[in-house]
Amino acid sequence: MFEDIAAIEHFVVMILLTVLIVLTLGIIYLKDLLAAVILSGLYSLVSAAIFVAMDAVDVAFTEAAVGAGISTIILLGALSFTKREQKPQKHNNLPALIIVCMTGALLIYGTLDMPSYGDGKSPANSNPQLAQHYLQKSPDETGVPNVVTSVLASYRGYDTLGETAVVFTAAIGVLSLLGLRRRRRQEDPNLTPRQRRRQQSEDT
Amino acid sequence: MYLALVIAVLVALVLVLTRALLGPTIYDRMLSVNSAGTKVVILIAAYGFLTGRPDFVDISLLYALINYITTIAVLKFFEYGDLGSGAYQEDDI
Amino acid sequence: MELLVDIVSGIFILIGCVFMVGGAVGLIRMPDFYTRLHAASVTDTGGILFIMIGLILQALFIFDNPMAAVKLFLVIIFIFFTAPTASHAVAKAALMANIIPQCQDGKSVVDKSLASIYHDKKLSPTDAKQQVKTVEGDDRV
Amino acid sequence: MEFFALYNDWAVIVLMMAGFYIMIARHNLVKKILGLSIFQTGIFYFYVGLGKVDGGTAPIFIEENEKLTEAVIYSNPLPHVLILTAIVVGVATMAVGLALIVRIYEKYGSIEEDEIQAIDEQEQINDHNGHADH
Repeated sequence: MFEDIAAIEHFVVMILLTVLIVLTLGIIYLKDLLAAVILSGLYSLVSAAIFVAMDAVDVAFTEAAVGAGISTIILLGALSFTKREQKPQKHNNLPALIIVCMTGALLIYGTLDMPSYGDGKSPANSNPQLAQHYLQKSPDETGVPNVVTSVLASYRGYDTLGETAVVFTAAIGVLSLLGLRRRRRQEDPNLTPRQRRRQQSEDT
Repeated sequence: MYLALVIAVLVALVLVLTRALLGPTIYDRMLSVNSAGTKVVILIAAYGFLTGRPDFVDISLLYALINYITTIAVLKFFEYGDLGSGAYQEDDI
Repeated sequence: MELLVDIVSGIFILIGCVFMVGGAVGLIRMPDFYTRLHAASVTDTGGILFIMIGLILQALFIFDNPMAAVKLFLVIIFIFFTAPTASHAVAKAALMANIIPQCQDGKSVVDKSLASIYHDKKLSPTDAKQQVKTVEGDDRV
Repeated sequence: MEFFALYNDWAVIVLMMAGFYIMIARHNLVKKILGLSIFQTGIFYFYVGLGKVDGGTAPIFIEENEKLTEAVIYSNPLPHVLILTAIVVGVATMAVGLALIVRIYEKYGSIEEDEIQAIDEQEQINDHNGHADH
């Protein structure tokens, strides 16, 4: 019974990762940036399902709210200020492809002596006693049943403070780059009369 | 039973993704993204039951809402070419 | 008792699976955008209703976890509000972008296209059809 | 089954390399940002996959036994914490990058890397000629 459940979990994660690879190929080949952004939103949705299948429910929550929600909307906003299509490229991509294949082959060679997926006795899970300490002492020391929350907010609270500083800095950077003033678009000859009327009514 | 449900959801997800990759118009892609979001909601709910701990159904609840917000944002971008415009004119039906 | 719950919820989940996979096959096989929209949106709403009813039965009687049942019920409510709204928005956006519903023989369903009324370009039906063809060939609309 | 034991690592490597390929071979700047985020998510799967234990559940204590018992196995919570931070920081960097792209589009009227380079070189030549006239 136990073996069966583990095999099913591995199977689900494998199928979902393959789906992600196919989606990535779609993002590479699509010329329309809006379609690529839509596919990347789908990518985030599927990736959060993978996090659930890997037992990382808090990560799945964050990925759903931040990855699928906010980043898609940020990308759409950036596209609404810039262009929608990607120009065809003249030069060949062969050197890039060779570099990527070589790096990938080296990395795959590096994985050959890695512990297999789901191995409870792998060095990452057993050797540093830190994770065991968190799992055993966290209810007594912090009183929070969710270990991820207790580590994030209590044991490694300064980490989270630093993360907040990074997000704050990024917000300041975006505001100073784009400004708070209302941006005015230049007149686009391809607009239909209806869209032009709408723009004029917005500007006034 | 849950295994059959999970496999059915995965099959449906793969079919929907095929439409998202093939889709001739961008509206087909949008439709299949919306549909795939529903499939992912079912997948997460069923996965909780499969592993015997159905406490994490909140995630699928969150998904149902996020999926809707994404769809509406993209469609607003289609119609107005902008996310911020609140102008809704009388010739809209 | 448990056997009865298992059988009833299994039947519900089976019906839901048939709806869902059928809708996905329809999304692949249907010829034009609006029929695909029909296949996807209707079966999504129906399928999630049946599957969630089956899971609610399981959560209440087998897992003894009423909180999960309440959450699943909320999922049903949200999907019932949001899925029809989203498909309506997709259909409206497509209509405003001049994608015209077509019969099987390729003729436009509406004589003077609704889309060209919405759109400020006043197209004749033949022009509109041509535009639909170019739209289907092109990746972008 | 032995063959598929490392499938996750290989899939992660393929994802990372696909993102890397987008970043170095595509000249569109928005595409580059998409490639960057794909690379990032590949690393997230690698980390979270390391912490997964077979037959374990999410590291949230089940209410009946607040203390850790032998009966329940929990997955390693440490990678989850690291990745939780990394996701938020990744979105922040993506927002800054997209803001830079919007500014570049306003200045140059293009988001293609080679066009921007051509415009820059043209401007440099013009500047040089202007100085030579003096």
